[in-house]
Amino acid sequence: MLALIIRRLAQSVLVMLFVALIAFVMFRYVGDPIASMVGVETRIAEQEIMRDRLGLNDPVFMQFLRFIGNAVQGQFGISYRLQQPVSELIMSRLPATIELAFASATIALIGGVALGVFTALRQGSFATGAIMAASLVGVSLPTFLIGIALIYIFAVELGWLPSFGRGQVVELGWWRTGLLTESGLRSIILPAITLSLFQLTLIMRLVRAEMLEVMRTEYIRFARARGLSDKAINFGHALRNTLVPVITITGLQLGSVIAFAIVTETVFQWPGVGSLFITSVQVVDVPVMAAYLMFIAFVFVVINLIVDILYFAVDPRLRVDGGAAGK
Amino acid sequence: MTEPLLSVRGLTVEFPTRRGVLTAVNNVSFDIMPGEVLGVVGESGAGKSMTGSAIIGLIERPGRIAAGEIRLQGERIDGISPSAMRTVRGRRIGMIFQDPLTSLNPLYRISDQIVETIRTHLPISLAEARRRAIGLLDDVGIPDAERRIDDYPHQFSGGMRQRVVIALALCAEPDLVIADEPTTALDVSVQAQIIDVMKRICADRGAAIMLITHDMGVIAETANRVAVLYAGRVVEIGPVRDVIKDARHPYSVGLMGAIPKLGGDAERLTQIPGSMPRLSAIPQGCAFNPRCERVFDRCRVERPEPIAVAPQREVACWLYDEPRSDGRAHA
Amino acid sequence: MTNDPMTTRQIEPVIPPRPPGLLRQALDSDMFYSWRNSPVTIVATFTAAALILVALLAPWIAPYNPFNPATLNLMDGFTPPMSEGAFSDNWFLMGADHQGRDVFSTIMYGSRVSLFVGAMATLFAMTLGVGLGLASGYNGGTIDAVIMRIADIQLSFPAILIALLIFGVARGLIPPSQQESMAIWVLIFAIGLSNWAQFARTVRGATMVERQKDYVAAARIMGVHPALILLRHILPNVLGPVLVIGTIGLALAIIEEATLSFLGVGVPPTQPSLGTLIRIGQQYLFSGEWWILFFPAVTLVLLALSVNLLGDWLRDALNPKLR
Amino acid sequence: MKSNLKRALFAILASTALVTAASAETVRWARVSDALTLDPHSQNQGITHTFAHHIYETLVDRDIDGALTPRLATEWMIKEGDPNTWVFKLREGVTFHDGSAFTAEDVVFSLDRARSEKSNMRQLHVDVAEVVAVDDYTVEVTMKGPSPLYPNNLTNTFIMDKTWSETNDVVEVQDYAAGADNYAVRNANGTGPYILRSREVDVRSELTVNENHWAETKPAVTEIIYLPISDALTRVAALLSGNVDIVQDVPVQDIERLAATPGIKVETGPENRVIYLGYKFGDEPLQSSDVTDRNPFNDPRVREAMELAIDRDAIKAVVMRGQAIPTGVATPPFVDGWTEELDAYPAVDLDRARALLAEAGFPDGFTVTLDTPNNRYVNDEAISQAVVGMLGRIGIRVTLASRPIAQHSPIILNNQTDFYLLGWGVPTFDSAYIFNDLAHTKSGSLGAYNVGLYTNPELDVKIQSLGTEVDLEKRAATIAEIWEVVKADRVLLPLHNQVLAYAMKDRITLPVHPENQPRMTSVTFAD
Repeated sequence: MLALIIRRLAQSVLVMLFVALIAFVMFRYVGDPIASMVGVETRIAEQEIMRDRLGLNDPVFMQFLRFIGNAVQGQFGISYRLQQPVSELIMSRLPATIELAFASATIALIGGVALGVFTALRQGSFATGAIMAASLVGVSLPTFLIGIALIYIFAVELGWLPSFGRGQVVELGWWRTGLLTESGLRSIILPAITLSLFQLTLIMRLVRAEMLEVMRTEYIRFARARGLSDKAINFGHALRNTLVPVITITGLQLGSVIAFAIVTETVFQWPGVGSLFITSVQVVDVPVMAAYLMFIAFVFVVINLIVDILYFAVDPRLRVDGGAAGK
Repeated sequence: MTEPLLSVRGLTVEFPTRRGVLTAVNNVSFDIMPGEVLGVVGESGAGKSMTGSAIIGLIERPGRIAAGEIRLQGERIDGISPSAMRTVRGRRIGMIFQDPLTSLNPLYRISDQIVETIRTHLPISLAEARRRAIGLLDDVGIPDAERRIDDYPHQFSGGMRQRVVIALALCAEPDLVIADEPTTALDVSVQAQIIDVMKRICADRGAAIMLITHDMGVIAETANRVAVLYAGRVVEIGPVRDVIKDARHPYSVGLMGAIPKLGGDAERLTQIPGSMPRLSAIPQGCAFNPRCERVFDRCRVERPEPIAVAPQREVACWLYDEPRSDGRAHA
Repeated sequence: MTNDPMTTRQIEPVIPPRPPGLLRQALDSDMFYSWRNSPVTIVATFTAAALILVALLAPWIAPYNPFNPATLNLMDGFTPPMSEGAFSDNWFLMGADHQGRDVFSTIMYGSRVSLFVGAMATLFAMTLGVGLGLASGYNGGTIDAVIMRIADIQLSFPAILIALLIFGVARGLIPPSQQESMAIWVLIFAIGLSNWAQFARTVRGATMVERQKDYVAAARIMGVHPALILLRHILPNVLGPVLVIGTIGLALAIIEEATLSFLGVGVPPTQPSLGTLIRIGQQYLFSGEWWILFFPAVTLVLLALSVNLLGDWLRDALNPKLR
Repeated sequence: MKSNLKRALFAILASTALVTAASAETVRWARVSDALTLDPHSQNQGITHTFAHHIYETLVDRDIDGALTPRLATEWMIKEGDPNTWVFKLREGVTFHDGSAFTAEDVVFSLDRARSEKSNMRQLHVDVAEVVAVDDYTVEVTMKGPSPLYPNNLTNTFIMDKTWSETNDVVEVQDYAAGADNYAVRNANGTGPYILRSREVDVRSELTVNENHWAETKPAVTEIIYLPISDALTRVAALLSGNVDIVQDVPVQDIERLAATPGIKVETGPENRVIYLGYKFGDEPLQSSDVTDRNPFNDPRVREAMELAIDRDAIKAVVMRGQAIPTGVATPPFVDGWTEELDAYPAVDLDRARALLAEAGFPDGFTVTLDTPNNRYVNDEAISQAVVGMLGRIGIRVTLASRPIAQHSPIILNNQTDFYLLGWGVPTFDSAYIFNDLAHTKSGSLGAYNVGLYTNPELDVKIQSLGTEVDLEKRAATIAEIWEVVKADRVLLPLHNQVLAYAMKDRITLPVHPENQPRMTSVTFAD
């Protein structure tokens, strides 16, 4: 297990280096950093001095090393637009995105597993057909349309829920949470649902497929042949085995949820890193873009690692012989 | 004469497909006496496994029992409610599947799986169930059962796993065990052991066995009676010794010829030319007629029904149809 | 696999297959059967076909050319559906938008752009993915490791993010005067590049399986060029899954394009895609001109849904086990 | 930690209180974007200034009609005997939010800071030679030459506390290149009517009323919650669903719906801003055109044809839903020098336009790209789209390049466009401001927004004379002359003056500010 984790860590470092390279190339070559920093009136000679000061005249490799060195320390420079350290900006926006991501991941997971199990068990029923059809509609609906529709119905026409933002937030140390106030909780409902729908559909279809697969296995037949109750078979044996692959995908989905939040955050004016990113793309605020890229890569690497460890916890086959018994 | 433990009459299992209805099991009848071992033999697709599944009520959709009845100790168990069926499965009929590698849930400890099954059927405490489970594992020949009971399936070898499967099938003390190719997936070296274990442990508990296999050798050594299935029909049924010695149905004859004899030369095994027809293309008349060496006109037109040829022996073949007044078999 | 002693010698099947015509064969196939038996799929097929046809033929069948200034009258702006423009004799089935363009016609042209971008991007992703997948699966070793690692990274980033990044980078690299004419190609490149990994993975897996087979080994020993082996023997075997991924990928690409256009980084508003039309239309959601948003949105969802349904059906039909 | 929990609990209580009975003095104010920075000299941008006006104050202010009014300066005059020097008398008894007193030192410091190298306000103070404190409450600004209108340039130049700036090391405007974080970007210490309580960039800023403010009448609004909401739909939805009280940037198409909604009203009024099209002058061929041997825009007949093709009234009626004031001159009526004659524009005449194009040698028209912002002015992209259609009718085939203002700006500033849409506000309410930036040959700090690189040396001389002309009558005559040339030459192709709309809850009244810099101090409540 330790060996595997070490191998995984090494892979993660490689991934991060690769992403860092992309981020660096973007940072260095998309537009002239100097031009983005100074007004049109800065004289050429002065620009050259700044170039030197920023190390832009050093060999590219040196610059890359420095970029990585800074990135490791969480330094991505100063946002061109907001004139603040990028790392601070991202940290201040992070809680909003993480809370949104977790809320929608929870909805997606609970709803997805429940509907997936239901449709797998009630094969061929009308309800299953309806849910499956609805799920395809869900996949075919762009997130922004769902968001607009929800705002229009629940905020404007019915006036039940807030249409934007996070409501009242409470500071717990550096973490600003919206989950402790009524307005905060009300505010998260619509964006969380919007963000979760796609993942919910995905998880549901995955759970259903896996569950049907598992239900066809010999050990489920054998369990039936032993007269175990439907409950024990469906929710014990079958579901547990279904969840092994589901955990992997869902874990990885959590990462996508954070990145997918870009669109939802834009529609709902949710003050997270996603909306920070989209604004930055629009104004080509490269330091923020680069940092966001690194951040997302980091999130994925961490989630991957956690998923691997979780896999160990759930699947005993992996624990002893390191996966040799796997398919 | 004692009442049969299991009585199957006219069992027919159908699969509707877009090219018409396929009949996987066609008008099959047989009995199993308490404590008896009935071998069911035939090629893949002959309907043996399907018969076993039908008895325990586990035919996968869209398949269904189209006709016939199944009685266990005189009471019908086909078409009863799912909850009633659950009290039959495991408790009164145990089942052993072919592949021990896939029969056990990989995520559950052996102890969990056995204890869960015991406690589903018998009102005993957890500790008692566990004790029973350890005893059972001991019985089926798992060394150091007390320690190994908490292992996961993947920690056992194939042979050991099949022992666990046998223990699982028998843990609620059923009267009948349906063993569907219990040794096919195993190493040749352990096949005999497993059959021995199964036979012994059933005998100890007085349980009857329905042993489904394509291996006539296993039947010869294990079963009291044998039913030969071909294309979903019973072509011959009778005591093992008699059938081996004196097979009547041309198919059985070929089949018996395929049993390797001590000192015999494998290459000189009798072979039946051709292969069993697909279910979608069963010929008219006797299903075996295209391959039969002794085929005659009637075989191509009319379907033979089982004909009693000796005490306890029936054969579905026109060769044994004593000429009747109208010269036609019952429809 | 069980090894029945009785089946070691094979003879010809009892009933010889009749030699049917090609159409007959197609109509008789399992695919067609499963298609005919799924009313939803039939409806989806016709919807998709109709939308695609309309998009292809837009310049000839659209009632108006919404991009021809000569026929355009700004004063017709916001004409409601099924009525005549205020300053012209033009009749608008689905109303007119804020520029006096016929919404029905802009949707036709918009679907054209959306489908073009979606199809080209998917084709690009498919070519790239299949190529890399074949290379990866056939060669193995370092090439395989590198390609698959990149695919892993790629897969862990949502397509929309990658597309945004590529778009952002392109914006920085292309001079302003070229940006608009390049926009659609940048979009295709961005969406395509964010979707190749699924193709690569699937093809790689299938290639590795095929590579082990005897006939491939034989061909290799005989010195057949690898490219020819890949093309002749391996490619046909991976076409099924590629087709499935491609179909679902097309739906994804169409939605992705719409999302990017909605976020304002898509095609220019004078050559609008469905996504651009929706972005424009949503500005009029509160003011009561619902048709400017509604019809393009419905068209987009219908298009994506029907293609998705087809993809779903295709997957089931090609791999019945997954039902 | 414990105190955090307590705070959390308190916040819960507070929020429920807010939900049940919104306090009468709090105003939730939504706008398209946030102030870019709190550093008052680092960005010369309207939204940033609007926000800063609540925290910081300027020497002079402008009332809603455009007249200069005292603020931190009580009076100002040209120094007797020295036409180059302005004297400002300062208000006494004013304190900064941190309690320190406001004196002439602070003014000297702030004006010097505002005209320093890194300041974005520099252009407004290029003529200043020296700023000196005569005594605690008198400041003299010596100009490089006579500058009769200099006080007009001071309405967005904010006064900072010298001591505070020194303590916090923000004497210099932020230097990006140094990578240093500047305290003033996120902290403020002004003399203004509101004190910054909390700020989350791009999300939410909270201001509370300054109890120690010098003004006699206290503002009705005691608490401001400023909420940037970039998406128009979401912004309007926020008002419709009651989540905000005032929405400043209301899309024209939503005015009707909002006005018809019970409990919501809309205030509209003209903005001191003209929307216009500009094109490249000079002989060099255009980058984006199929005419590769010359520049069609350089032909006055082409420019005239374009003006004749563009239907300003249709743009007003459909694109702007009536919320625009079409104009034939590139200046809003607020500005000195505007006249009704200048404002007149020709009727659409497509035949004449086509004839002119043919005469100029473009019978089949030509292609060109129009660069337009899509998030800066009211319906900017839709206006440009309409222009594309209208020019198409005379054969000028236009490709539209639509970008957010942040990407549009560099293209404009670097003269990388052939044809563009832009808006121009006139904070000084004086024509010279327009001429300096839009009509003067691009050189040095002049002609910064002369994107088309129009050049007319004769005109340049006249424009330059405006800066030092003390005889106001003569100056007015020169302005009129310049406008004649600018209009005749079609240096710019003006479309309309923008109309602003603020939507708010019924009981609130916030008048439209001509520079779109509304003050919450001017809010009144109906009850």
